[in-house]
Amino acid sequence: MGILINKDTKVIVQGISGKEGSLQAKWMIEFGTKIVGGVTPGKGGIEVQKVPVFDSVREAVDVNKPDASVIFVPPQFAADAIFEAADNGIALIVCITEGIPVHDMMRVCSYLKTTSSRLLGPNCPGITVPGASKIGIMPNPIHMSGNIGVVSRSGTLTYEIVDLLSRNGIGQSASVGIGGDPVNGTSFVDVLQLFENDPETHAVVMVGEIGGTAEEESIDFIKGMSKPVITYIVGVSAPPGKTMGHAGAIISMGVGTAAEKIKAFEDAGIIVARSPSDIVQHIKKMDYS
Amino acid sequence: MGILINKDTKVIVQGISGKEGSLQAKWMIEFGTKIVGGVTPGKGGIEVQKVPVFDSVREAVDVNKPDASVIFVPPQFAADAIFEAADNGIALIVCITEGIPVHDMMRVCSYLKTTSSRLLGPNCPGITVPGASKIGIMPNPIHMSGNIGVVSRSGTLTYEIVDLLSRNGIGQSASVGIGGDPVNGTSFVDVLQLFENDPETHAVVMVGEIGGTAEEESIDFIKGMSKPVITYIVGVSAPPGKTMGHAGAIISMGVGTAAEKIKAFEDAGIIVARSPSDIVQHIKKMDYS
Amino acid sequence: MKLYEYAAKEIFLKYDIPIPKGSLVSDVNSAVDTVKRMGDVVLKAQVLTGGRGKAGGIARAKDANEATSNAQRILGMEIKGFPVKKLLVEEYRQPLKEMYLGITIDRQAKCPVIMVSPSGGIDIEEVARNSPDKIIKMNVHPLSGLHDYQARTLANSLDRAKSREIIDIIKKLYRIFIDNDCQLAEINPLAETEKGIIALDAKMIIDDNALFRHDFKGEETNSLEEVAQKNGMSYVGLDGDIGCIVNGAGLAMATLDMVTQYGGKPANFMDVRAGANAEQVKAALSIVSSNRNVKAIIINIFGGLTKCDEAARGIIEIFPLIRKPIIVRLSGTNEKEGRAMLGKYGIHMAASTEEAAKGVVELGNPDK
Amino acid sequence: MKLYEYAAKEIFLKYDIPIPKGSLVSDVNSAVDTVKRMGDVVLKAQVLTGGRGKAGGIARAKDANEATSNAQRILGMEIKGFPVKKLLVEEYRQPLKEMYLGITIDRQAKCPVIMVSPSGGIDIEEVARNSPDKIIKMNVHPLSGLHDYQARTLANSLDRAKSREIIDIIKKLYRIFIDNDCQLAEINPLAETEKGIIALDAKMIIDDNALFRHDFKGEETNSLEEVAQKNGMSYVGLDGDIGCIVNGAGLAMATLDMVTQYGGKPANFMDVRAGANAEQVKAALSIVSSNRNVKAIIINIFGGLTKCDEAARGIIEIFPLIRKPIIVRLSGTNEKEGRAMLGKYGIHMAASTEEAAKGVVELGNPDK
Repeated sequence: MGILINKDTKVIVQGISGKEGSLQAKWMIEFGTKIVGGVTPGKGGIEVQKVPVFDSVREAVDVNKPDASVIFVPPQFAADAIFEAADNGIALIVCITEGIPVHDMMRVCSYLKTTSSRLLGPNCPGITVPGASKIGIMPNPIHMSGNIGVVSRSGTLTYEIVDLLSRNGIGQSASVGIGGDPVNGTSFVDVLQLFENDPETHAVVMVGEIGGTAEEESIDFIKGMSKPVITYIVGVSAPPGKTMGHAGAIISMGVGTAAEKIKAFEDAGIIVARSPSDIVQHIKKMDYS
Repeated sequence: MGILINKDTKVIVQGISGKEGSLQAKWMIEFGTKIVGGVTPGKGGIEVQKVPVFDSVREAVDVNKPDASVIFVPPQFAADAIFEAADNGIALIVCITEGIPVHDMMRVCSYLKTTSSRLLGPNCPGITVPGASKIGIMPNPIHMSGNIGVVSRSGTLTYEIVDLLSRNGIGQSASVGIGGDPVNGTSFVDVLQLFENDPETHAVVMVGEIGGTAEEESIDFIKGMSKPVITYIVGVSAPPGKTMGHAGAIISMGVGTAAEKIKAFEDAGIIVARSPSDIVQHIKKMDYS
Repeated sequence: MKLYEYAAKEIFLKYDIPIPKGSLVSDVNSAVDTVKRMGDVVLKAQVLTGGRGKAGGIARAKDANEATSNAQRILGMEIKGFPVKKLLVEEYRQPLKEMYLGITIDRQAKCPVIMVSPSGGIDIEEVARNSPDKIIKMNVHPLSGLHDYQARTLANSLDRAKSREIIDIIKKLYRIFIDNDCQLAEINPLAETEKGIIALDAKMIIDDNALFRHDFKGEETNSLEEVAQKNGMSYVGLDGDIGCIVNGAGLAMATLDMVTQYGGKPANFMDVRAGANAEQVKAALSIVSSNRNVKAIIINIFGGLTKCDEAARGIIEIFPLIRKPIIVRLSGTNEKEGRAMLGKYGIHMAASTEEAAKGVVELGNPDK
Repeated sequence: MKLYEYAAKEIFLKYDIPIPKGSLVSDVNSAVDTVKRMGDVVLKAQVLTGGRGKAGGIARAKDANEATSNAQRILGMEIKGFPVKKLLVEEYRQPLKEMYLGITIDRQAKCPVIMVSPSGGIDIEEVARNSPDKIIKMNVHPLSGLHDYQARTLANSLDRAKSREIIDIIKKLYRIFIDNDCQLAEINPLAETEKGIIALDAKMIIDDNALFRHDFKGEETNSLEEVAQKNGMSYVGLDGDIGCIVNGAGLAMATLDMVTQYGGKPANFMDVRAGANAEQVKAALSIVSSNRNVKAIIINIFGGLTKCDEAARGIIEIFPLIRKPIIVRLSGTNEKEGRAMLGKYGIHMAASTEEAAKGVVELGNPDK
């Protein structure tokens, strides 16, 4: 059931003693996630949200053998937190932190190839498998168990779409935010591959943005998939050459505009929805929910 | 027949226009090695030993699709030559160069893990498979085809032993010098593994030195091998704590003395010869030639 | 953060990349004095946009007369909306050949990529479009760094005879790229002159996320973009009349798209980021409404870390001062509380992004 | 190349690692002057060997009298064969706690390894032997470098209360290790004092193979080791009477082992390296024979790149000057030519390493 995580996945929170880390730990626990500990250097020995806090990932691993870690540490220290998690054998690292320098992320991604860890993010809302576990910051109430896989580069737009699906009675097998940064760990193709292999997933909603070529790179893979994929691309009204907040939304050399992405998908015969409600219509039409 | 290379292995020589590169290319060609080209930046277009010289490995690869490269460039440039070979997909890189900074080699070895290239050396005499191919600098006349695998950290001592074997009618399946530097590419265990899997090899002679723990690390592997291994360790008369020319021969913290290595082998039930002629006696006794 | 040419060249100087002698001036008299001292020079408008050459922002001056007229002209210019406040006065160096050298980030390969072309100069983008084979690209391993053979191969593809000088410049530019957390470090043209290879122009863009570990000083312009940034939000001005305030860049873009679909024209992009509090929502409303073109404002919050009641509090506090119609959509964390608060003040509300988008377009065009 | 403590501390200073104030002197008067100026000090013999503390090479001096007697004593000492020519005079800093911090190369893991122990000081090797759990080791990825969390973890294991200061020192020592191509960079003791954490001692060994890219100046001693190194060969003096000249370190060790097996005692290890020419063989013979203890010399050449006739030519040219019995074994490239040349001069020859080893022992003990 679901991808990457399940109800037994043991999770530690790096940066648990911070305001956001602590609050999100609470919400994850309320969702049903098995938070087994937290890490904040210098705070080892205290408890936050009734779970023990350690000085280092090594100590948390020794005590709790976690499967995953979710990172809320400030951007200056986030790359190091990822290194620490990877060096200690954490299989799934979900990095929520926004604003990590892109040079740090290039080094991190290159380094992770030499380890067995998978990174989701950074600058991402994480992953939710309804009814099982949530590692990240998606609002608890919006999810509903079902058979649609959702993968997105955005944060709140993902909530919007997941919420809309649930309100329309369309449940999700998993919702995954890969993050909006220019250089990140897990790609659309990686997640599509997981959904393709997941028997619980019957169809996939993929939400893209202008900038980069992450969407285009997935086209060949989608064409080979046995499951239908409905795409939705935002940024149609963005003027070329303007930076749109997300570092990931820089348009350069005429590549990566919404129009070009949409054309590339449609040329490949992939469904492109025009709005969130249009996504719902497509799913209802196909009866894949 | 043999390991790592065979008569069809296509080889380029990095640093072919230098004095040593040129002379050794000649000797390799005389041995029967398929030298298909050479690389010396700035000398592209000329011929050396009747093979074409290129400015870069990329050009040599485009023209000749070599399987291996042998490196004779000076130590300041050797690490870069290895990077260039690896980045261009050369499967076997044999680095003869002596005197490469150890920090360079740490970086090189770490980098090579992210590629599919194997490095033999540096500071090594290379590999010879009698009757097939030679990549390196072992003297041509000393080899004789047969069923003994030879692996050694030394240069001239390897020649001495191979020569002695041949003079005694004991042929070799392959002779491999892994090099005497503290940080190098291919280990004793790597070569032992290859010999174990090679049907032409009936027994192995392993020649070690004081310094480091390369010999000790092979003990567990040797105990699991189906083929007999005869070891020989030099440096018995070396005083502790003295540097013996080879950076690889530094004794530190009372680890790696010849006495300790010999004891470790003998405790594990592995044959330790006391001299080159003793190696010959052991092989004759076992009748594994 | 984009650096001015003169600022980038100061860094080049520190790394010993050859550049023309030059002097930064901000008035005509200083420009003339410099020309008297240096002789044959080029006056270059210092603006944070490309295409200044084609716009007439670069001129040669051989004597005081030419310096006076050209400096006067250029210092009065506005290039793509950027007024020219400073001139870089540089000794004129005749380029025998114009090449291109640039380093940026290959997002797909997740590493720096070095690009060179023997055909540099102002038409490099055209070269990239029409003769892509004339652009040579080389990816650099983020941990291992630039390998010498890569610099050599790139240099040889530009000019074998000058490869030593070019290798040196490539290595130094790569160091600049790494040391300064660049998104872009570019020399165009990289020129061959009689006295050697030289960087005639210099462009650097620094990763804003990495500014905390550097010491670059941006010029204050007090633009709405900057005010937003100081408040931890991101704002981009557009040329429509619908003000937009959204939490999250993706949802913001989706909102703008829907406003456009319903026939409206967004006046801006604004992402108040996750976790925005009442103060930030207030600041966002103040920034967006200060654009005189704005006729109506859409506020679209999907509460996650951002709490809807917090957002509502911010709206209520500043609402009386705005004097422009506002429509608000609140969803997610503390949605009910937030909606109840706004309800008391009679603020327009929408149940979904689409309804809000449709609503704001109607509010902005009351006559239709 | 080993650096003297004072040279290593100069580097520490450049990297801002806290060290005691100090001054280098080479005579008693300067030592006394320094004590007058600085007050309570420690006089430390500057020698390139360990164990000087136990040998009495370190002494405290609180006044001119103590300075005079101690400086006089230490400057006259010889520690493990190294005469003391210089003293480092340092302000005395009372250590409240002595810790250990060292960085070296883990040959098996092929990476730098940082080692720390809360129990530092002169008995660290004993600690390593008897309480290995008191030594914490951390491997560093050669391409990624030291991660912050690693420095933090190591520092916490030494002293949580002082971890900020220690993290800083660990990071700086790692930079020193990398920037200077160190085989070893060590602080023992790393001391806690009332005024903070401080490096009381400093040890650095530089990789000889990397000296080409650094600017370290070794002191000239004109030892046989150095003369050999300048000729591209490596020589290590031993305390026997059989001079040994071999090409290749492995074969050289094997030759020494066999000389020992036949009852001889090698006077030296000498590797003339691959590709040695006549001049180098001449130089090697001159170096080895200049040791007065040498009674007989074995020359063992297995020609690969080294040509036997080249070696023979070198031997013939210097042979008349040596006046000590020599036995030569030539094998490999141009073996016949070489043997024929030597044959004309009546030089002893052997067919194998073992025969040569046996022969040289007999030549060195003619009376037996």
